[in-house]
Formats: sequence, structure tokens, C-alpha cells
Amino acid sequence: MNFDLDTDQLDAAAGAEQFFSGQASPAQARAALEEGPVAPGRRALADIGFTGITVAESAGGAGGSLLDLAVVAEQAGRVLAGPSLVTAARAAVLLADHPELAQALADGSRAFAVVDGDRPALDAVGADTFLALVDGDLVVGGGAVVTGQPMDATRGLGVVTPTDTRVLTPDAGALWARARDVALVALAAEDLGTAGRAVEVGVAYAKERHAFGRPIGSYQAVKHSLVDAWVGVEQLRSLVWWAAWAADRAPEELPLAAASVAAFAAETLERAAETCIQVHGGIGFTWEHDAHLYWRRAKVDRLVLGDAAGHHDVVAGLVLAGALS
Amino acid sequence: MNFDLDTDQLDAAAGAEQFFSGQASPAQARAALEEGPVAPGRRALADIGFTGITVAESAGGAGGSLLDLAVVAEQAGRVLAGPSLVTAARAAVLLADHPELAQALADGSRAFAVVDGDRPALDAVGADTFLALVDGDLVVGGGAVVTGQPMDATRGLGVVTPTDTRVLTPDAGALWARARDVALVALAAEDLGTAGRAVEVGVAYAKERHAFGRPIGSYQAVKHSLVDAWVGVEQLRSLVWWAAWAADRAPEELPLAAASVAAFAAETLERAAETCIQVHGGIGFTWEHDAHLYWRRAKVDRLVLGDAAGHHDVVAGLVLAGALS
Amino acid sequence: MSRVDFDDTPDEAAYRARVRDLLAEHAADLVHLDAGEEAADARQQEQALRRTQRVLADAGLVGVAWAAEHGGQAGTLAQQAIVGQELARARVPSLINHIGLGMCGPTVVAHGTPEQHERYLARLLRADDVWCQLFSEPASGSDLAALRTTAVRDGEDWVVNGQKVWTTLAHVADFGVLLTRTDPDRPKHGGLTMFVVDMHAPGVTVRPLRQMGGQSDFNEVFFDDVRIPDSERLGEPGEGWRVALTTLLNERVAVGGGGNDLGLSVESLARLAREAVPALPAERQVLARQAVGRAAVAALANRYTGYRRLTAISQGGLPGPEASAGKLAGTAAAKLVSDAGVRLLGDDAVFAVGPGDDGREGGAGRWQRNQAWLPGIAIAGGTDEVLRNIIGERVLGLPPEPREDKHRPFNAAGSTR
Amino acid sequence: MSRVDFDDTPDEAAYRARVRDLLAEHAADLVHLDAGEEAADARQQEQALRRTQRVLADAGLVGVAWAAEHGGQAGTLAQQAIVGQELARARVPSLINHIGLGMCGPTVVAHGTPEQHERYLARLLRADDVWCQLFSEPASGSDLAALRTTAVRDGEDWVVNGQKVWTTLAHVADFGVLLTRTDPDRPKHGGLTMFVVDMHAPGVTVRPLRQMGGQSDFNEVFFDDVRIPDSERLGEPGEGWRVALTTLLNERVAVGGGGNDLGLSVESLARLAREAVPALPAERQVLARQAVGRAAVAALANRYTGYRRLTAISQGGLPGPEASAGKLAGTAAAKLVSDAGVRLLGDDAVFAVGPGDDGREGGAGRWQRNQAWLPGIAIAGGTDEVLRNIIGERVLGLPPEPREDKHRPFNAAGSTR
Repeated sequence: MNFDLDTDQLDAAAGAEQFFSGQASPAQARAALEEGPVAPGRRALADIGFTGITVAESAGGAGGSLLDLAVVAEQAGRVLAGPSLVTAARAAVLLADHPELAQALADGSRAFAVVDGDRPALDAVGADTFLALVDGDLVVGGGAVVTGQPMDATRGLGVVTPTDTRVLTPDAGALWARARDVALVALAAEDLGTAGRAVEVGVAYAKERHAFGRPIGSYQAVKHSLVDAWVGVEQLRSLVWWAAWAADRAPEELPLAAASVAAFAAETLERAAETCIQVHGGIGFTWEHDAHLYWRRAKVDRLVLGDAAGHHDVVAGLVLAGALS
Repeated sequence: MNFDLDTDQLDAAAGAEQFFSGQASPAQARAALEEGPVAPGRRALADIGFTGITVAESAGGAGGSLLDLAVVAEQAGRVLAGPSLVTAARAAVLLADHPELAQALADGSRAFAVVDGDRPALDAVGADTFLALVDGDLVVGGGAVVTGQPMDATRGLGVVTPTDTRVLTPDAGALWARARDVALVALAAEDLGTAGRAVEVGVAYAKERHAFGRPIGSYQAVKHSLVDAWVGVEQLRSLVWWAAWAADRAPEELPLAAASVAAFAAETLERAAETCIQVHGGIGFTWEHDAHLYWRRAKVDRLVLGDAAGHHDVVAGLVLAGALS
Repeated sequence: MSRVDFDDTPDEAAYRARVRDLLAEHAADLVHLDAGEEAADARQQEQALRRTQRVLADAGLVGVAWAAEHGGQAGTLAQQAIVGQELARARVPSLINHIGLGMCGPTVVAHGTPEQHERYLARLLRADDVWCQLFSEPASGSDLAALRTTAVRDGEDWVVNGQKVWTTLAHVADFGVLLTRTDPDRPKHGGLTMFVVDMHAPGVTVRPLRQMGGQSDFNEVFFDDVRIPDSERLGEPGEGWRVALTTLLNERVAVGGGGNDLGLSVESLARLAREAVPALPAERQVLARQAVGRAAVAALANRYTGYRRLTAISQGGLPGPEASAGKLAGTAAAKLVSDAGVRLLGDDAVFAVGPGDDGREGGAGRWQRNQAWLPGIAIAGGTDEVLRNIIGERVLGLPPEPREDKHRPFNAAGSTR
Repeated sequence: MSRVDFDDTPDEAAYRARVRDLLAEHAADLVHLDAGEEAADARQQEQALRRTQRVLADAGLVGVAWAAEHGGQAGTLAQQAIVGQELARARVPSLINHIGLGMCGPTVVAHGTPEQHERYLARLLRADDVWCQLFSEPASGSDLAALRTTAVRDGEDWVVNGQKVWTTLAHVADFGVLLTRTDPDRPKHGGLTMFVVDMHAPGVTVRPLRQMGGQSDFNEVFFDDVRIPDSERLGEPGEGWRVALTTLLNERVAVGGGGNDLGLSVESLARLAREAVPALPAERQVLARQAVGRAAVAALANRYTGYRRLTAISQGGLPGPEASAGKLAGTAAAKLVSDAGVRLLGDDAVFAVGPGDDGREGGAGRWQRNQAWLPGIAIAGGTDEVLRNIIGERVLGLPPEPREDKHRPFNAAGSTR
């Protein structure tokens, strides 16, 4: 048994950190709330190969595992990058038997979004090719996108009405379910990055800011809330690794792992972001501070592929069906 | 508008405190776990007139309000007294049109328990007269009691199979519902006393016990958890007074008030008792310390007339039906 | 003391009737909120709100419990509460000078000279002058006494330099109560002095501070060589902390201490729930009902606790540290209300389609903004942590933490932050 | 480092097969738990449990990762973990000398003399001697260094007086590691000395300590003029705190740090849920599923985090303060498991009808006892508060609180409590 990243993955994480810290930032997420572009954007993500991490080598991808993608997604989450690698991971599963489209995903020549009915879809803004499940079949086509006033502009949410669709894979229910589970894992990996960063920012401020003659991080109220947030982040990391490992190596465990990590990610990121604001006091709820950008991500992500209540219900269903026996 | 006790009620509370502190104690609640008697017992409660507080004067009671009973019940809760004034309050409503039985309740010549189907009934142990709702009718009769291993022996829980019943009031659904709401208020009043006492005990220990060179109550982790418990107790007090007032003066508000206070009492007492244990550290989870006796009461009371989830659902139902508009 | 009762006494009922008549009589001159509309932003309709307060003041409905010598009506706090209830019932928004009435005025009354009373109080009641409170600074939030804004004596004047922050209404205010450091050689609480500052004086710059939700409820205020005559000093030099405590005591009651809902009201949630719950799938209804029930209970518990505090005050008690409990519980209740709203709205809670639906009760925009307002609620007017310390130490009598900063001169190494 | 993998390497697989063979071979000589039975109480079957450990030791399955010179198998921590998994799989209960193996042994190894190694370690491995750890006292729980039990030099001996508490296994132990105060004139951490004490020596009295659930997992131990030869000292006089840290570091891993479930396992909950959920009304099923799902996720998160810690240790890392996070999260997960069980059982959770139903998975008695065990979990082995301080300061690098007691002589006024 071994439960740690390998050196290749650590290298990949370091590379991704360098890329993302140069290409995206909370400041850009803030600007996106006022019509600025989402950073680093589809082109840059495709050029560095991140949209093709889990696309087969034969289709121009890296042929990597979901864990390979997860370590990159974590770095994307740390700086609130967009579009999301969730879309890349999910589309890669759906397009596994369609090398031309998979290639277009990997090389960025098409901008994909995956649509769950009439719910706001991730990265719908700017997408030109939409994947959806219609009457049990996987379809692809164009679509009309209605955007709203989302709390986090980096998520590119839009309600999509597909147009000119054609069936790509008939009877694709199982494939769709697996792709959705993979998407949950990728989302959780991004949330891991965001939550970890929010805790770091909070910890740094708690060391530096003084009140009543000492750093606020020396007070138990501040210290303990940061600790609880940090413990959550570390537990989330374990679930992300387990779920990504399961996707690659133990597919029968994936549904339990994906629902578990999705539920845990939603609540962990929300707590981390709220703790980050609370630790900062007044400055933490200003527009100019980054804290609310992590918080906005948390508020959107906790709903975007279903909420914690839904995921907990799935976990319970699997438990009742014999998991954990 | 005036929202405070009057001097008569304050006097009654002081008298009740004196009575109960002489007649019952956590030590006796502990002994009851090992077959000791429940204190002060039915006889003493009847003799001092507490089983008849809300029984009409014409039936030998004090003709008092539910708020009059609540201030006494709070004192009973502080020392984990038994049997419960919940039974007295509930039976008094059910027997309002039956002066002979009401008189027997007030003077203690009969030992009542009120039975909700096959659920463990409060004060079933030692009772000789059982009230139940059967096919919509209020019935009275004897009963066979099966006792188990309850976590709190002072509650006299038992599963009752009624025997020799006769109909006391036909079509008693509305009466039964009102009596049950009154019971919830009385239970919450007892829980208020228990919770308040648990917080006091925790606060006293936090002032006295030292660690790392200062009283543990000076540490925010301890201080803040006691504060949260105390705030809960004070909010519970407000709901108890409101609900008791409503029972007497605004019956249309009683269902909302009763369900609200019951839900809030369950969670407030549980938190107060758990905080009391945690503040005490190791000594807090020993058999000889009183903390677990408050905790046992909390664990039983949170289920005894329905749980918080059930009460919250009732509140929601009333809100959806137009309350709080 | 008389028995628990939510009904008016006969005197109170008569007073209430008179208030209703007055509000009806002057209705045309008052700002009113539309149904479903939240409290107005003072920034947008300053003049109308000033006029509203002036009309109410002339009708005897402002400063109800203030002493007659200060321009008040010498009424009871119960009467004051009745006016508040009737204003809410008539959907008249908060008085524009609520900071002046709730905090600055009482401070001037308690610590001002007769000349200052004369100069300020009547105008404050009529909103001829709007007031703000200049205490917090970037480096002194919870630890207010660590403030750095200095006032240096120069002849008959004091010269003020520094920066304040989180100042509600500074952008419309005419005057402010200003806490400054006048003696940095003394321990931090000992070197402070309070002034009344003219917000239109040269060197005063006000800059709105944008919050995470996008709105600007607060301002930053900069002081560059602002001259204040010594006659505008409130209390003695070095006594500023004692003066400030008067203001703070009154603030805690104003913010949540009276049991009023913070954020969207539980009634708003109830209206949303009636619309949204029946449309949910059955399993979701079960969970939504739990959230609605829990939020309603929390809001009710806080509301009735507020009534107990108001009763205590109306019986002659002073607002005490218990008011901090009201803000704490109100914050928690507000969070439950918001969470329940999110559960009812689902995706709409984070994805409003157009601003058009804001008016509706279930308008996603309102609930989005409410979410973004919540984190500030747990901080502004006393963080949850500071409130817990206050209750723990002043109500429960738990020992304070060791304080190394309290007795050191403010300018000694390490003590200023 | 190799890739995330829960499968055995070929070497590990071979070792696992050998362990299984050995356990099968010796099955007749080992204590086994029945299906659904919780871990046995050492008080009830001391001799059988001692024999079990002896048989396992002779088979090379105890002290797997201990050095050969100390009687161990010089294996890897991965092998140690495999043995643990296979013992659990075979339903062999915890080794009776788990305190000795997990905490006392490593302390003797690190700080003992060659003679002490010789005298104790081999016998400890075979449970010829069972060990306990004598640190906590009534007046020193979280603040362990405030202990008052004294050891005074008298010729070649030390004379010990005082009281210890929360001592697991003291009632069956033959030896204990005992932390005492030998120099009250020094600051609290500086005046401590560690000994090995013979639990059968004159003057040692053991009294079981009854817990809130009725059971006695701990003891009080009284020392009245107990003489300990100087040759039983562990480390130098005054170095006791340093020695104790070795023990504590190992304790944190043992209690929850490895991701094992505290209290009833999530698998127990799963079995109960399969029995109980379908019997609930529909609305209650929705709520019960939420509770079960939440508890399962928490337990899984803690379990896989434990695997990460075990991986780090098996790669040569030392058990660090991160283990405290495991205990903290394990405690929280245990509470969720218990709450879910209560929700499934309803009234039965507090009202067990007769002891007969204890064996069943849904036996109310087991879940009642589990509830009563929970409060202790959040305290014993480090309170939640102390663990949060450890993580905050040693992992996150947050500053400690000011400590007035640390440098004062222990016997100075105010410092002993």
C-alpha cells in the first residue's frame, strides 16, 4: 500500500503551479465580475496541454490518469483559474470513442461545455460545442446560451438550449454517469486548491495582524477555526486522491468515492472561505480583498454539479446497497 | 408590552427552588440508575401542590397558568427531579372536563401517565392511571408497563399496554393536540432548568480549574463554548415564556410556539450538557461527576415527545400554512 | 413588575393610536418603501430621508425618550418602541440620522458641555445635521484602543491626522464623533480624546468603501491637518476611552440587540417558502422544511429574547453586555435564514437571470445579495469573537485573557499593533 | 516514491500470505471476537489475552518493526500495518500490551540503559509483563507538566508519593512508566524525572475509575512512599519532560492518528442502516439517509487520511503533530456515526429493552453505550482543544498564547494550578 503522489505528479503539480500563478489570479477573478475575461482562458489551457491530460495519446492527449489531472486542477483552483478542468475531464470520458472530437478537446480547436438539462452549465460562456444526454443518448451540437448574474464569473455559467444536435453514443447512460463522477472528482480537486489557498491566506494574516498586543493567530478562537478549516482541507485531499485513484484503478469504487468527495469538497471549501473572511475582520469583506473571490467560488461550486445533500443521499444509497460492508 | 415574570412568579420560582433543592439532586438521579427511587416522587409533588398548578381551583388545583407551571418546572429541571411536571401539565388539560380525575391528579391519589401509542411513555413507571388517544377518543384505564434500560432513569420511561380502558372524551383530537403542545412547553421548561444548571456548573469549574498557569475559563475555546451554551439557554427562556404565555392568552399561536420551543430545547440542552462535560475534561466523564446526569436527561428528552427534526417539520408546516406572514 | 404580556397597556394603546394618526396625517411628506422592497440606501435619497426625519421630529416622533431639555419628548422607552413599530408598520425606512440618534446624540448628552448640547442636539433630532461615528481604523478593529489617528494641540485648536474606516453615513454626514490619540506616552486606553468634528472642514476626505457584495455601506475617512477648536472637545483630554464606552454601549443595542432580524427577515423567508417548497420534489421538500423550520425557530428565539431586553430597558435598566448576545444570536439566525433561502432557490441562489426578478420575494438577486451581506454581519458592530469575550467576561464572569498591551505606553516597542 | 496505490507490492503480498498462514495455524490458541462483538475488556479475560500475545510473539508477529537487538523482527512499518490488518480480519482483539508496545516500549528503547532494555523489552513483547503509562493527574490533565507526584532521593532509591489518574490497564499491569516531580524549585517542565515503576511494589494502590457509561476503562493509581531504585530511572533527573515527549508522540498515532474509527465503526452503522432505514416512514428515510451519508463520508475521509499518514511513516517519517488531526477528525466522525445511529434507532437509542438485543447490529444497548463513550473520546488522549493548539502551532505555525507559568519555579505562588 502506498498513498502518496509520485515524483512525476509532484513535478506536474510544480509546473502547473508555475503556469497558473503566471496566468490567473484572484485579481482576474475580480475583474471577471465586471466583464473582464476569464483567465487563463481556453486557448492557454489547451496550448499547455491541460485540456488533454486525460485524452488518449492516440487522440493527441497525454493519456494521463485522473489523478494526474487532479494535481493540476488543484493548482488551477488555487488561483481561481477558468475555464474549469472539470469540463475537460468530463468531456474526455464522453469522447473516449470519438478521437476527432477528443483531439479537438485536447488541442482547443473546439470549446466544449457539458450540459445537465436546464441547469446552469459550467463553462457555457464562450463554448461552441455542447455535450448533453437526451433521451438516454449522448448528443453533440451547438447551443444558445443565456447568462445570468452568477456569483462567480470564472465559472462561465449559462443555461444552454442545444441546437443542431446529433447522437454521438446511443444508450449512453452508464458512460454519462461515469463522466459525471469523474467531473465531481475534478471539481473537488479544484476546490481542494481553492480551500487550501483560502486557509493559507487566513493563516498568513493571522500571524501578521495584531490585536490587544499580540498576533490574532495566537487567540484560540482564530487559531482553532483555522485549524478546523485546515484539517478539512487535508481530509479533502485524501478523498480526492482516493477518488481519482478509484476512477483509474477501481471503477467499482468510483461512485462512492465521487459522491463522497463531492459532498466533502462543497462543505470544506465553504468553511475555508468563510473562515478566511472571518479571520480578516473588516478588511475581509471588502471588494478589494481576495477573500470574497474564494467565497464566491465556494458558493457556486457547492451547487454546480449537485449539492452536498444530493451527494450524501447518493452515498447513503450505496451504503444501503452494500458498500462499506 | 411587557415580557418578564411578575413578582408572584418570581416568588413561586424561589419557593420551588427551595423545595426541589431539598428534595432532589443529581446524586439521586445517579442512584436511580442503580434502582434507587426517583426523587422527590409523586407523593411529595402532590403534597406541595405542583401536580395541580394548572388544575382548576374547583377541582382542587391552583388554577394557575402554564407560565406559573413553567417557572416551577424550570426549578425541577435544575435538580433532575422526577416524576415530570410534563405529565401533570398534560393530564390537567386532558382532564379539564373531568373534575374527579383532575382532583385525583392534583391531590396525588392517582398516579397518571399519558401514553403515545407504543412509544416509551414518560413517568409510566409507578403509574396506575393511563390516558391515551385511541381511535380519536380520549380513554383512561390501567396498563401493563414494560421498562427497559433507559439512559435517564428519572424519566420513568415504559412502554404501556393499556387495559380496562373507558372513553373519557370522544372525538378528542383537538384536545389531545393542545395537551401535547402544553406538554412540549412544560418539557422545554424543565430542559431550560437543566441546561441552565449545566452551564452554571461548567462556568464555575472554568473559573476554578487552572491549566498552563491560568483559569481554563480565560481560554477562548472554553469561554466561547460556554458563552454559546449560555446564549442558547437565554434564548430558550424567551421561547418558554412566549409559548407558555401563548397557551394561556393566544391559543392560536400555541402550535407554532410549542413546536419551536420543543425543537430549540432539545438542541440547547444537548449542547449545554455536552459543553459541561467537555469543559470538565477527564473528570467530566466519570460516573461520580454530575455532568453525565444532565447529559442523560438531554439524550432522553430530545426524543421523548418527538425529536427536533419532527418539531422543525411542524414549524415549517405552520409557516407554509401562513404563520409568520 | 407585571405579568408577561405582549399587549399594550391602556396608556400605550392610546399613544399608539396617536402615533398612527400622526403617521397617516403626514404620510405625503414621508418616504415609504414599496411592498417587498428592502430598506433604502441613504446614498440615493438623502434629501427625501432628511425631510422625512424633519417631519417626524416636528410631529414629536423623534427623540421620544430624550429629555425635554435636549429637545426630546420626555416619553418612555416603551413609547419609543411603539414609534419604532409603527414606523415599520407604515413602511417608513430607518431614520437617516439613526447613528446620530442611537450613538452620537447620547454621547453628546452624557459628555458634552451645555454649549455643545445647545449647538447640536436639536439640529440632530431634525436631521438638519446628520452624524457619523469615527472610531475604527485600519489597524484597530476589534482592538479599538489601538487607534493611531492623532490630535495635537496647537493654540486654541487641535490638529488631526490619520484615517478612519467602516464609517457608516460619512458621505452624507455633517458632523462626527471622532476618537483620537492625544498622548502616545500613556498606556493605550489612557491617551485618547474625543471630539466633535465638522465633516465639511478642510482636510476631511471621504471615500466610499466597496464591500464584497458590490455595495458601499461604509466609508473611509482621511484627516489631513484638520483643525478642530478645543471647544469641540467631548470630555477631558485623556478621557476619550470613557466617552467612547458610552457610544459603544448604545451601539450594541442598535445592532441586533433588540431582536430584530439581521439580513432578510424570516417573514421574507416564509413568503419565499410558500412559493418555492410546493414546487420541489418530495425528498427535497423534506430537507427544505427542515431548513425553514430551523431558521424560523432561531429567528423567533432571538426576537422574543429581544423583547425581554427591551422590557428590561423600559423598566429602567441600562443596555448591558446582554445586548451582545442578541447580535451574536441574530447573526446565527441570519445565517440559517440565508441557508434556507439558498436551499429553496437552488441554482437560482447563485445564478440570477437578469435584475428583473429582484422585486419578487423569490427574486434570486435579493437572496444572492443577502448571502454576500452575511459575512459582514458577523464582523461589523463587533465580531462574533469579541462579542463572545464580552459575554463571557462581563456576563458569565469568566476571567479575561492576560493582556500585555494594556499598561504599556502606546509608543513603546511592539505595543502599537 | 511510487504512485498512489492501495494494493500490496509483491513483497508485501507474500508477507501477508505468511501472516495469514500463521494466524490460521495458531488459531486455536488465540482469542477471537464473535461477529458483531466489540473489542473485549481486558479486565475480563486477562489471561487469555496474555496468552494470545505470547503466541503471536513467538510466531514473530509482535514488534514487527522493532529492531532485532530489542527482540523485534526488524521488519518494515508496512509489514507492521499488514499484521494489524490481518489481526483485525481474523477478529483477534487488540493486544493486551498495546500501551506497552505503542508507548512504553518505544520510550524504554529511546531513553533506557542497556540493562533496562535487557530487563524489559523481550518480556514486554511476549506480554510476560503488561505495561501502563502513569502521566496524568487530577490537577494536571491537558497541562501535564503541572503534575505534583513527587519522587525524593533517599540513598540508592527514590521515594514516590502522589496520585495518577486515567491510567489504562493499571489493574493488570506489571510495570509502568511514571513521570514525577523531583525538583519543585525549577520551572515546571524542568523539574521532572521519569521512572519505570513495579506496579506490584508496596504502596501502589490501583482503583478502577467508573466512567459515565458505567464501564471502567481507566484507573486511579495511588503512590504511598513507594520506593524505586535509581537503576529504574529512565533518562537523567530533570529530563523527564523530554522523555515523556517520546511517549506522547507515539500515543497520538495510536489514538486515532492512523485513521481507524473511534467508537462504533462506520461498517456497524452501515449494517444497522440496511436493517433500519427501509422500516422508516418516507420522510424519515430522507433524513436518515442524510445522516448516514454524512457519517460515512466523514469516516472515509478520516480513513484515507490515515493511510496517507501511515504511508509517510512507512517512508521513514516520524509520527508528527499531523497525527493530532487524525484524532480530531476521528472524534468528529465518531459523533456523526453515533448521531446517525440514534436517528435510525429513534426511541431505542435511549431505551433499550433488555440486554438480550446487544448482540444484534441494531442492538440498542451497543448504540446507547456508544453515545456514552463519545464524550470521553473528545477528551481522553488529548482534548479537542489541546489538539487544535498543537496543530495550530506546530503545523500551521501560528503563534502560541502567552505563557506566564512556563519559566516560573514550580513551587512559586500561583504556578501549581
